[in-house]
Amino acid sequence: MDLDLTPEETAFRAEARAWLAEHVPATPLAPPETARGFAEHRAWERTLYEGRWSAVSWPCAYGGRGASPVESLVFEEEYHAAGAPVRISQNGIALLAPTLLAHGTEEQRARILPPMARGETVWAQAWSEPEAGSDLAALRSVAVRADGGWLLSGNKTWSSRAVFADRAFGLFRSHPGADRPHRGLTYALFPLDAPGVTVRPVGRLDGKPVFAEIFLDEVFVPDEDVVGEPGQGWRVAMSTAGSERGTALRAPGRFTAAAGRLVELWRSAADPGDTALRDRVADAVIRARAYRLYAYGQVSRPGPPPEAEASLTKVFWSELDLALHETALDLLGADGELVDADWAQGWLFALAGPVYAGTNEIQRDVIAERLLGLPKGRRG
Amino acid sequence: MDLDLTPEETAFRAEARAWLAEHVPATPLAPPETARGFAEHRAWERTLYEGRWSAVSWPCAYGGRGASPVESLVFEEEYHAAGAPVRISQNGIALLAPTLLAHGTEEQRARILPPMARGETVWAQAWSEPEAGSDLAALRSVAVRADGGWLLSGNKTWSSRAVFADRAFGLFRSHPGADRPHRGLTYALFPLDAPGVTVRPVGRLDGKPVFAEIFLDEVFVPDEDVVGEPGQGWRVAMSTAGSERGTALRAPGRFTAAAGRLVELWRSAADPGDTALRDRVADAVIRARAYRLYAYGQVSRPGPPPEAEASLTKVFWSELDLALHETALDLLGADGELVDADWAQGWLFALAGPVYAGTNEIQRDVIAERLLGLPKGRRG
Amino acid sequence: MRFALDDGQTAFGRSLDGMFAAADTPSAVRAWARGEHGPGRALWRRAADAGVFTLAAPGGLGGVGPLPVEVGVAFVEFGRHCVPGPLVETVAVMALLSRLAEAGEAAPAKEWVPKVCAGRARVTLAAPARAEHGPRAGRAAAPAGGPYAPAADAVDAVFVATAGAEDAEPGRGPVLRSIGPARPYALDADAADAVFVVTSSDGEAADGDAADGLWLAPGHGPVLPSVDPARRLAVPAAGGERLAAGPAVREAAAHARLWAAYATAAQALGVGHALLDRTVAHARRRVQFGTVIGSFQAVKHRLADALIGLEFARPLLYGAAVALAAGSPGARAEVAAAKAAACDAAYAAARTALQVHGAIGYTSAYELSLWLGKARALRQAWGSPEDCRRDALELPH
Amino acid sequence: MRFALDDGQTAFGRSLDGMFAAADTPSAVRAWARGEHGPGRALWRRAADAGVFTLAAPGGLGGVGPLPVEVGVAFVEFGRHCVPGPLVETVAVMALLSRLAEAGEAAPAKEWVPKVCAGRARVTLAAPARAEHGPRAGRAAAPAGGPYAPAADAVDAVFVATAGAEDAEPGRGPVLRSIGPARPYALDADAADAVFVVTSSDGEAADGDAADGLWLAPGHGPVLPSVDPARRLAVPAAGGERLAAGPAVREAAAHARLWAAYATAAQALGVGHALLDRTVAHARRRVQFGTVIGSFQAVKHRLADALIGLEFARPLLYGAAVALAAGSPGARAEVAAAKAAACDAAYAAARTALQVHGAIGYTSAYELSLWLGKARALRQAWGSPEDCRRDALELPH
Repeated sequence: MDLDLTPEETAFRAEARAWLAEHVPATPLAPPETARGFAEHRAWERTLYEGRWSAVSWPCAYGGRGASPVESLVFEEEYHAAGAPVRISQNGIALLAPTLLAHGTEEQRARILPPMARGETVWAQAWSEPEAGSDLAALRSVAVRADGGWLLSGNKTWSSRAVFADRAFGLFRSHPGADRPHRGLTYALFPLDAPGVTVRPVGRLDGKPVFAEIFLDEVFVPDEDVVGEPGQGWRVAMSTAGSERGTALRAPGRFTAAAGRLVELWRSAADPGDTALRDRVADAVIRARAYRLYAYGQVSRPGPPPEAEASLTKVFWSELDLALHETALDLLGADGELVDADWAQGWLFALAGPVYAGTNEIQRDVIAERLLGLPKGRRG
Repeated sequence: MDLDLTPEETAFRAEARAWLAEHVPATPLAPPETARGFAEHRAWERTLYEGRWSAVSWPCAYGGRGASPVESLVFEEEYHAAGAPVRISQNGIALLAPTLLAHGTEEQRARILPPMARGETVWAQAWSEPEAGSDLAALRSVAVRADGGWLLSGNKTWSSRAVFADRAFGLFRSHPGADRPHRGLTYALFPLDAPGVTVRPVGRLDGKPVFAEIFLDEVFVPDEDVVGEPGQGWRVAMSTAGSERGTALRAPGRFTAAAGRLVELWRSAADPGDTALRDRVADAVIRARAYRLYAYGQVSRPGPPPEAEASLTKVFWSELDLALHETALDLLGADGELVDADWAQGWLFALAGPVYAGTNEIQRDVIAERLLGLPKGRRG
Repeated sequence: MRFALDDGQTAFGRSLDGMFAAADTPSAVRAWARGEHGPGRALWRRAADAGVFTLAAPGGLGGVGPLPVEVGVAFVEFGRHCVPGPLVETVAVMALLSRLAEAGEAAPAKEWVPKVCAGRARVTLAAPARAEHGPRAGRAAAPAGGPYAPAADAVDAVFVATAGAEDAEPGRGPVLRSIGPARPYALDADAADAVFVVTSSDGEAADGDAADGLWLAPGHGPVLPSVDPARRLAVPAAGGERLAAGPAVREAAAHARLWAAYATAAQALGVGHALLDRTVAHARRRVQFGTVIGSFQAVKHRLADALIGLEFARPLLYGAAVALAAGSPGARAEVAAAKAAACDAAYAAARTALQVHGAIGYTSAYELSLWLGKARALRQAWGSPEDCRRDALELPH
Repeated sequence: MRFALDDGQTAFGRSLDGMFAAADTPSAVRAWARGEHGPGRALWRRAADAGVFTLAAPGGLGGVGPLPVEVGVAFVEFGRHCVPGPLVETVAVMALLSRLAEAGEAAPAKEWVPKVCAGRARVTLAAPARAEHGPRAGRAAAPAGGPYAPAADAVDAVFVATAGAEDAEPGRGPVLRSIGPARPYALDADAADAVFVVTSSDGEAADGDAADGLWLAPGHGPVLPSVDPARRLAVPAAGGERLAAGPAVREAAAHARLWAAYATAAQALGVGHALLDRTVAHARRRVQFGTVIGSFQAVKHRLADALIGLEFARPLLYGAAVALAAGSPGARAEVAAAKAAACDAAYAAARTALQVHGAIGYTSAYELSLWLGKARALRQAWGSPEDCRRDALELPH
């Protein structure tokens, strides 16, 4: 039992830290919810790529550096500690790429991954629909067989970053006669500027167009842009869902860095004679540390972690994220309500955590049933 | 909108306070879970009766003083503020007596209430059974028709104070063919020393015989000791269940007094330079005050409060009681684990709050369904 | 004892409820958030016509109050219908000016209170946190260097009030990343006819009386958006006309703060109920996994907890009203308890509302958003949760 | 990096698990609670035979350690099987004596450590809270008036160790209603062959070095029952043989406290898992309202939360082990984080266990009770939740 990095890993950390120190923009980029800000973030993705830091865990052939799981965690620690910009390529890199690596063809990987790594193609997810939020099996958008491909129609929503992104990946009902509702779905990739696609921005609580609604009207997708077998999209997507809930999307480094900033805020803003908020600050620090060590434990075991473990992780990080930011707002006092300030923006982001990627209610059902062996009840 | 007492109520408070100041034993009585302590507490009930304080809300004819609801709350405030002994007659006075006043015959009231007020007859409840805890409709104990009465058989459990009490009240299945499981029950009174009754003490977590199990083997109960109509026991009992969850059993005065002691403890025990526990102390104070004012609001309205309101109340006081005592134990540090100390004894008592009188899970279901109008789901 | 609303009070609440329900307050909020104050001013006028502001003002100054219960009833409805504007601050200004008048400084009250009662003037107020609230508050309220110094940054140290959005000085706003201590923003200064500002000597300066002043601010810094779209914050410009000075200002400011906290608690309670009602309605309608989500036990229990929080905050609110009406020395603790409980209950209701609604609740276009941010903002307005808890320790047992 | 137990460590845990599962520890606890130490001593002997104590002792003194990971593995099993006795205190004494030996005071270690390793001596330890933990702790650890004063009341101010239940002095116990500050009880002094006591100068006295002492207590006060039936507390008698004195004692005591907190965290984690496992089994079996209660969503979610708490406490525990093994200066913060998280998780599991079991869980005859009280008692043992959180603020980010 140890937490020692190998000489290679130590060198990797030093290299990442030095590169970030040199390249992270000194002044914050414009917010990625504006055209200008998105362009600045896209340029940052290109900068990352040029340093070969945009997708460290990928094979070198696709633009990665074949980093080990430990190195990937180390990179995220350094990235967040450096206060580097938000990753607009995250949905592609953390959700689509693992799916392609597991279920895609070599042709797809070679064609799709390198431009993703370079920030040339930014991907959005297109899972949810108005009547299918937590309940993905209720999807209604369809893929109808056409010559050499499929015609996608329907209405997707809560598509993060889709306002400025280039392409999207999602599930479509291709075999309506399938015996169970989550069978007969197809995992398809489509351009957001294709004929038949309409993207309508959806404002977050603060009005920023963080999401979009996507309307599809007979959008043609060639067979080469279907991932996995047609009709098997649910199984293909589930491998992505694990990534979405697990440490890949919400790396521990994100929370340890935020907890560090919270301690700084507490030391500078709090009344030293009034430690009423101290336990909450300490809880954030403790939980961030726990998440980090938990992830180190996961990567110390051979093979990927069991699927249901992602449910434990997801509940934990989403509640940590929210508690951490709520504590910061309470510390800020009257300044806490200024919506454009960093902590309030972080709080808005964190508020969605218990809802997306499967509500925490569903995750707790999964934990109870799959990890504790309690009888299956009604899902909620 | 006011909180003013009438001159009569003010005089009532002064009289209660003066009497308690004179009569409350200077040294604590022995614990009521011992034969000696039970006898001392019974003598205290007699002393209360002699001052006409043992059942203030009852009509004078039965030994009460016809106190108004406001006066009853005032008495409880004074009683708990004076640090007066635990009431071993509480189950009789708060649970059985309201039932008799609502559903009993005049003969029953005249025969049963005065000795209860004098502490001569101490009553225990006999609701639960090993397979029917929260789910009272699953009761299996039976009442079989006999000449001039009923023969009770079965097994009751979690009967508080039954080890030393004189009589008990409970529900028995008298009409096994009834169409629904909570129909066909009869509300019967029986002596705990009758032939066929075996009382087996059950130790609480600290081993004190706070409960008993009661085994009944053809115990004869004459018709005059059935409350309400035979077979209607569920309806009769439900009027008691409201009392058990509402303010009658857990008077606000109990919590305001405890919150006051908690503040004293905090001021004397806590590190003034470390206010980490202060918010929890303040929360106890705030919630005790809220409960008190809520009760004043209830008695300001004509008629009894709606049945489902008792569910709100029960969840609130049971969680307040536990949080208050947990805070005290945390303040006490290493002394907090000494089980015979007052705060630890209070904590043990409070631990049961979220479970008895209908688990808080059931109460929340009731709140959601009856007060918020959400659809009925499975009970839990 | 009659610890319940009487028929007149209940009817007053119902009539406000009906009036605002018919008035499309959400559209007014959206306009207000864009700096278009017309629809919000129309609501303001209707509230004035309904007599809301006269309830906070004493008889001698054109009011019929102060009547804290009725003010509470009105603010619950303001919260329920997310009525925009510096309503809390208006009540606080009335409390401040009438208390000053009682202390012999009657001129400002005579000028402003009748206009406010009649809906002819909209006012707001900036004030520092209470000095006794430890170094954190003390740091914010550090003496501004003798008589009120004319630098926007120094407004930290005072209560302030200024006039008209037109006077905004864009360069003088606070730094967004500035740290914690209650920099006294004025709410909706751009919509107010007068921005009152109180400066405080922080109880330290020997010659500090001069620093306790009430001012009419000559303008304000840039408007800063809040998590609540209906709240628009700005730091008042320093200087302006000094309306009063000395210990009477300090005492009146404390009184104003008490009323502000009380009105905020009432508003939060209304916000919480609006969130709960909308969420219950959604839970009865929305189907997932083939079932109405309101039949899931996890959903039911969260909603039940939200109701419990609100139902037990309500008596604390009216307990505070009774203490305010009596001028009881315990009023500060009672108001603090009410504010802590109501704001906690409202924020818990907001979190539950978001969780039960799922993603739709997270969007600005959906009406729920108008209450969500307000529940967060009111937590810190006029007394943080921690400050309230400290004061509540003095509650009678 | 390999942040996981290796095969040997896993097998060691399994073997202890199997050994205690077969040993009817609940009966031993019930006997222990009555002051009948025979079955508990038999368990103790088996733990010693399995090598548990040698893991905490350095090689030069007959041990094979200190090996914090293995000690943690063992204490998780002690907690899971509610093994009675001053196990944590034994590890702390080993840490104390071996650190003293490193500082040149080797005699006590040479006398006691081999005996403890071999299971031939049972020891316990009384120690005051850390002096830097503010006035509350400071009050408890006030100087006893120069060199250790021979009054039982003064034991407040020291770490202590005494011998044999036979020497109990019934009149000298603490007052049950005494207030808060960590009066340093010795756990299971009546079952120990030696009760070590450390006295502290509280870092204040100029001539205070003499007050930093390690003593072998000559007896102890009456045994006080704990909420955990397996824990028997007594205040050691003052005086006795002084084994060591001076700053080395202070430094060694701090080291001992660290190990005690670490072992307590491990024990709490095991307690939490035992509570969860039993509760899950109950929820799968118990029928109410015609349904297995484990299918109710409210029950499932509470159990899921209990699991989350325990699963994320575990890595903190082993993170602390790694820091202890490295002698890292951050070990104090890591141990504090582990203790806070493990004790919170265990207590939350206890509350859930009670709620899911209902009344049966509330009875002393039911085995669950043996773990419930322990979860409560361990929260405060060797570092309160608040003290741990204060220390945890120093964690690396």
